[in-house]
Amino acid sequence: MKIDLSYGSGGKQTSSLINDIFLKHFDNPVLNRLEDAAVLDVQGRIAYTTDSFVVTPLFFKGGNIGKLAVCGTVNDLAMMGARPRYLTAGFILEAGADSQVLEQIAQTMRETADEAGVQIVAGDTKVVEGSGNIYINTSGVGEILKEGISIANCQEGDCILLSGNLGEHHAAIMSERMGIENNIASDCAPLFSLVEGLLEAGIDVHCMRDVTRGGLGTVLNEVADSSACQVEIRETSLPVSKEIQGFCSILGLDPLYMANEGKMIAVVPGEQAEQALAAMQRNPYGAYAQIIGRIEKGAGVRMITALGGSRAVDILYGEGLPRIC
Amino acid sequence: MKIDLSYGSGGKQTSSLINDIFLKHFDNPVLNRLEDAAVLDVQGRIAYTTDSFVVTPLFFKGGNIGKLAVCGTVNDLAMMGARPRYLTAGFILEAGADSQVLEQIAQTMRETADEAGVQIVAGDTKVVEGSGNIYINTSGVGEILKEGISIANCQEGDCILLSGNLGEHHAAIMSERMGIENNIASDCAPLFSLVEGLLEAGIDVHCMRDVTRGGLGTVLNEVADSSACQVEIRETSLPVSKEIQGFCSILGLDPLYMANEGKMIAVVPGEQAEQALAAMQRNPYGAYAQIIGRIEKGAGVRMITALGGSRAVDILYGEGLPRIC
Amino acid sequence: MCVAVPGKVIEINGPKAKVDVMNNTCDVDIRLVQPKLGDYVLIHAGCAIDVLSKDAAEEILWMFNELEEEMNGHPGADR
Amino acid sequence: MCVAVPGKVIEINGPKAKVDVMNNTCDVDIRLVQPKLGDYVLIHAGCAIDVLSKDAAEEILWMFNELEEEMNGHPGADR
Amino acid sequence: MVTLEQIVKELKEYDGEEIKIMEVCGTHTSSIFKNGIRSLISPKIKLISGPGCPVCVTPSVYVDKLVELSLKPSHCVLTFGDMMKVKGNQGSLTEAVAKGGRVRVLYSPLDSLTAAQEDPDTQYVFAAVGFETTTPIYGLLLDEILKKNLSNLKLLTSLKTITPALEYICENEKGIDAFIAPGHVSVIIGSQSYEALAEKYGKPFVVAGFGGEHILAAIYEILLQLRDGRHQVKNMYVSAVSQEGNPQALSVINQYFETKEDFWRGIGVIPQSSLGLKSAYQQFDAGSSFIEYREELPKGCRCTDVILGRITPVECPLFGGSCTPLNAVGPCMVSTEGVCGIWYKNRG
Amino acid sequence: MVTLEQIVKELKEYDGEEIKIMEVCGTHTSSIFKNGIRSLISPKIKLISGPGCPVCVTPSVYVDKLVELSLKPSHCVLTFGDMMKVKGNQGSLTEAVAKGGRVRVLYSPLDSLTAAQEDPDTQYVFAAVGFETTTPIYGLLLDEILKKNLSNLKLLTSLKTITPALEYICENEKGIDAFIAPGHVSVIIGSQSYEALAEKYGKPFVVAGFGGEHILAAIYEILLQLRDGRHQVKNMYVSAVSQEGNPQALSVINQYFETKEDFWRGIGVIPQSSLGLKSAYQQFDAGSSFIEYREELPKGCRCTDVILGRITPVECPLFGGSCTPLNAVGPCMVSTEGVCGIWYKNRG
Ligand code: SF4
Ligand code: SF4
Ligand SMILES: [Mg+2]
Ligand SMILES: [Mg+2]
Ligand SMILES: [Mg+2]
Ligand SMILES: [Mg+2]
Ligand SMILES: [Mg+2]
Ligand SMILES: [Mg+2]
Ligand SMILES: [Mg+2]
Ligand SMILES: [Mg+2]
Ligand SMILES: [Mg+2]
Ligand SMILES: [Mg+2]
Repeated sequence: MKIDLSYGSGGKQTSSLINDIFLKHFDNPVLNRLEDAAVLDVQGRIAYTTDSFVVTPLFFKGGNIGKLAVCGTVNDLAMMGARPRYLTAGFILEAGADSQVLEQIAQTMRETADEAGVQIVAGDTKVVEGSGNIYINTSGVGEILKEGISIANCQEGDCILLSGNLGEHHAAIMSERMGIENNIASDCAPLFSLVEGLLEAGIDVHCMRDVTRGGLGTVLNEVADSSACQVEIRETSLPVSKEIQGFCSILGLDPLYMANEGKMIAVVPGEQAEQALAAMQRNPYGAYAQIIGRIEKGAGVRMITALGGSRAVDILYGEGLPRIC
Repeated sequence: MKIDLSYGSGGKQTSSLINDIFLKHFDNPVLNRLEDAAVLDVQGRIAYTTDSFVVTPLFFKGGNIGKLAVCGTVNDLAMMGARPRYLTAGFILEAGADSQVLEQIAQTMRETADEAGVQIVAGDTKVVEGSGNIYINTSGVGEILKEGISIANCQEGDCILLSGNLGEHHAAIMSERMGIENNIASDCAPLFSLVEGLLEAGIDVHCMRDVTRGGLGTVLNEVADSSACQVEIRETSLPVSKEIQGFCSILGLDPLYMANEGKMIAVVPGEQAEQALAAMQRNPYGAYAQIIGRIEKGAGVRMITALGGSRAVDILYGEGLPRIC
Repeated sequence: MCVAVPGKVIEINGPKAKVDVMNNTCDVDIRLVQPKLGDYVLIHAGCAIDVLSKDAAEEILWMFNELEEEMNGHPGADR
Repeated sequence: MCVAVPGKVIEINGPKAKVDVMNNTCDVDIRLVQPKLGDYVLIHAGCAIDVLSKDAAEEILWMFNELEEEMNGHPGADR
Repeated sequence: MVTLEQIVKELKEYDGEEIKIMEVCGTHTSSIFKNGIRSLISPKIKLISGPGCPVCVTPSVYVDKLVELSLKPSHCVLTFGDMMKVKGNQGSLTEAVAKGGRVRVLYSPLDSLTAAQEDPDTQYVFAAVGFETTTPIYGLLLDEILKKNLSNLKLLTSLKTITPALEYICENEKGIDAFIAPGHVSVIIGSQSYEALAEKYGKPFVVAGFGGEHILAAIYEILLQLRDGRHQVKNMYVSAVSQEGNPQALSVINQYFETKEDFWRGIGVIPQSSLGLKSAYQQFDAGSSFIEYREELPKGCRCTDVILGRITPVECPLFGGSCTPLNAVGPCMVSTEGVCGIWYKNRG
Repeated sequence: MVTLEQIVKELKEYDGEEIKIMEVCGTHTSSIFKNGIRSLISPKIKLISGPGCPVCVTPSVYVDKLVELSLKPSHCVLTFGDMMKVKGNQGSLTEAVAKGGRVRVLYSPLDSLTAAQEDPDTQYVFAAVGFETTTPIYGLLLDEILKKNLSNLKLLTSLKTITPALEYICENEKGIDAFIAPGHVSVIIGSQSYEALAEKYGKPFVVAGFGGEHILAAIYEILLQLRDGRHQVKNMYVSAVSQEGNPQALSVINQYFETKEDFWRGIGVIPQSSLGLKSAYQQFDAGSSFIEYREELPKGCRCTDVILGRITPVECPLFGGSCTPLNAVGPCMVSTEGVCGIWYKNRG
């Protein structure tokens, strides 16, 4: 069934959508009450964040927009050293969106939420004019396990770990759009277990960040700016699969600026780097983790190239589109 | 300046948008850190909710989408007996949205947040294809002041209070769209002070709900369903201004099903009804409050008409559009 | 069958008039009627379709009077 | 000036071929070249513009050999 | 002078023979519902609803044509809000928008002039439905289209006239004792339009306004006429309705339109019951005369019986089960004024 | 056999006269940057970037025409991704989309066939930019348009040829000692295309591949030629480039296109430097020949000097101040391959 504007009116159709799709799949005692707000218990200080998800196509190898919407927000919570607990989900549906597609997305959200250990406790649905797109906003609340983790907290001598291969989400999406066949699946995944592994291994994590829009190049520049340091990385340490390399060479893309949805960097004291690496690699989501560089005095991001040269790494300008030149 | 797709890439343009508009206006120490998530203190149990806002036109008499986005969410928190504390804001911008318009909206959000006593502590911006629309999702966290307030908690003999005149938001929006001139302004307002007034007056509030999309008719049906009771209201007690009556008669609309953005119902023990009414009427947002009906045994919503007849009040079907017949 | 509402003519501009409906002003086409300033017209879909000859209260009084007559066996002339 | 990438022809269907670039398969127009199955072609904007005669490693070896010759004062024939 | 209280008391206590009164106009149906009139009168006075909701009697193939036009490249359908939800065989206009169709809701047909002038690359089609109240406005619109020489604005007409429908009902449905005649249609056509029917079929026709008092007064008037064995046309909406109607409006109708037979959803063909553009103005018609109407009620739907007053909606086996406003089977369940829809919302 | 280490060592330690080498091709410029080549060689070897970024040399009025077409009702512009950001006088295509323009990014010109066949009501225009590498592909596209008899797919051409531009530089800029000739253009036109230039102007032309090793080897080759006083065409991209080029591709070009003078953004008119559709195929042209080119660099922008290798971007007073990739003043700051853009990203 195609969802039309009447489903956003707040009346009978809206509540049928809520019952038949969202309550059916998200199903938990807090949400089921359908109060104006969820009433919840939390322990200690909280982490709180939001993201909206607007990916096209809605389904891709390795996931769909619903999986992204859950992972994106629980990952932002995890990066602050928090255990994700509760999510809200706001759906903006363009008229023409398919209710079966929406139901599949909701089902995936539930599965991903279960894996990530969170409950979807409040939601909202609006219908707007348009051509059938589905947009999802999630917000999340988590309980802080370790205080002081911050993008501004990186120190000279720290090592930078990257949890795995670059570019998979972006490449999976672009493959669908451009009709290139491969086995590249989005890396989309909830990363709290990686964080928990680092904390349980006793690592004094200084900073974590998931490597999403803008790619590694952009995130490292944020680190350099916020912590007033220079980030130095080695091209030869950057994990990129052959398949992604091939994909990038076809479309003229650079893995440094491609979006990931299940990758993070962790900045840890130099002396704990190997131990942190081992902790990451024990987790399936960190199997290809690498130590990719260090924090130095200075500013900006520099890369030691495979040929031994040195160059600046800037942030992303504009979009990552296929190029002829 | 028109915002184009490159502003959603996560790179340089995205961060210029964040700096020049959102950080400038929302400006607070938590948000300014630009971490993956805000880290916050909260006391006791929390209320947690979300809503998305998609109104057209973006600006209307009495407010704009930004004011709505703050009020809508703080009101949902207040309805659970919570003091609103923190908000997140997720912006989905269609390419073509104007950056000055966005800045005005952000400024209004800040002013409204200040009035409502909340901070905007996390945000997100995406740009999608389209025709310049702006959509905003907010989520909110508040601290519960009174436990047990619930849509399922209404009891026989309770009285239903409505905080003021019906239909103003819907009429303000439709006036813009249909080119009808009047002085009707949206009632959009943060309602926590009304709630605080009731609680401070010692009212044992059983249920509160803001009367938004779907209108009073829909909300009262939700009360009847959730609390397994009959709601009986009197047509003559319903506060509707002359101007709204005129407006509705032109377009064939019914104030019972029109959206409000600064109105709430409170269901209170019958013996406290007058005291609750006085508390509401002391607040400027409750000046026209009325006791509109009672909770009875039974099911559904019934209205005693001005002529003394009786009829069912159903929920809204479809949208409130101008009719010829 | 056809939603229509009375409003007071507050301005006339050729084939158009501004009409007030309880403080709502609409632009109304008056080519089907000849209202004067201050007249009440019946508006349907943006168009005045009639100039009203009585107000609502008067009409109800008149109605009840008629019914009184008929009740007493004096049906009026209107048929 | 013109992004191009080598790929191996794994299927030929008239004017089109399926070409593998490190496990990425694209449909490529081959009307400008005559590749055989297994050939490596150079792909630019969805089109094969050349059949490659050497692989990258071979080419680098050849290059360094040429330079060795020239360094020693024996420039090759190519001009 | 009688008082409202007296009238209500008499209507409530009525215990004579069962009386069936048909209100023809959907706005009357709606007012009866909103004022809770049925709860104020004796169960022996049955109020039944006639075919006076233009949306309910609009054939589904007409909706299909609108849907088709909305989906055509560079086309845009303009309509009143209540047409948005009416189901055709390919869904409603609301659903067409979800499929990419272009549809805009306007308050007045005259607003379409601005739309057409602002975007000359789009072919606009106004969904011209309605009774005699609305038809003269389409005439005024045509005046302007001609004056401004616009070629990108046309009408798809499904315009009904009420007296042929009343005649059809009087001829075919013998159980109806009296009619509440429509209020605003009568402003245009005049109360004299019902004289012949009242005479021929011997039934009271009371023209009424739309307040709760007006409706109670009209019912009471009918009671008095029936008591006295009268069958008069009685105009009780004297503020607006005259005997002869609005002559200017009638002449605008006559200038552009001519009567033809028409298909009423749920009823079938009624001779002379419709107004179509005269052949001189065919260039402004978006294909109305090419629509092939056919009997089309969904299986099990008893809208015909409902519209003709033979049964009340609750007697339809589908009512409230497979047929609800959210998932309407028949046209009477769709509109705000559709009889089944109004009864559904007033159930419980 | 020399090793990479030896080459790097010699290039780093070079301390002879200052040498200026122009790499013509933007993909070379980009590879030099990505591999950090400048950090690996002596500061006495200056690498300067020529006019080989098709996006940088595309005149702003051409972009204006694309923007105009994208905003026309029922029109859609198809383009490679890198054209999206190039600023015209009315903004870029990305900005046109924000104003309601229809633009789609494709990987291959041949993908436009599917688009045009699926939506015959839309007039598609492919933004046909590029050098000789890309031009034959437009020829293949025209083959298909003719075969499928499509009338809703046209080209707006701004197709450059490289040798006239090289000739222009050799004639006007005396300070350049040698050229790294483009790799993929040479696949089509063959290494022999540079013979006449090498001979006439007495400069080495080295055709190179795109790996870091290829570029280092090409620089080293140039050093050796200059040491020996030679000025040869040396093909070091032998896996792909032959002396005569791709004859099939050249014949496709000749079938549909003919040379004409052209305007290069930042340079001006260069005779015989462009390929336009032959008059027999004008029906497939979306108006390329009606674009009125004119000198158009923004005030203060020194792109001409940058493209012709007279200055490096940092010598432009606007560089990094009012001119950054986020707010490009001149065309060289726009593209991923634009010289100023590449230098900006490698600043710091
Ligand atoms: S209830 Fe539904 S099916 Fe039955 S008559 Fe009414 S509209 Fe038709
Ligand atoms: S820095 Fe900007 S203004 Fe200066 S030459 Fe380069 S593009 Fe032109
Ligand atoms: Mg609410
Ligand atoms: Mg976030
Ligand atoms: Mg995020
Ligand atoms: Mg909501
Ligand atoms: Mg993040
Ligand atoms: Mg909410
Ligand atoms: Mg809400
Ligand atoms: Mg974000
Ligand atoms: Mg009159
Ligand atoms: Mg070759």
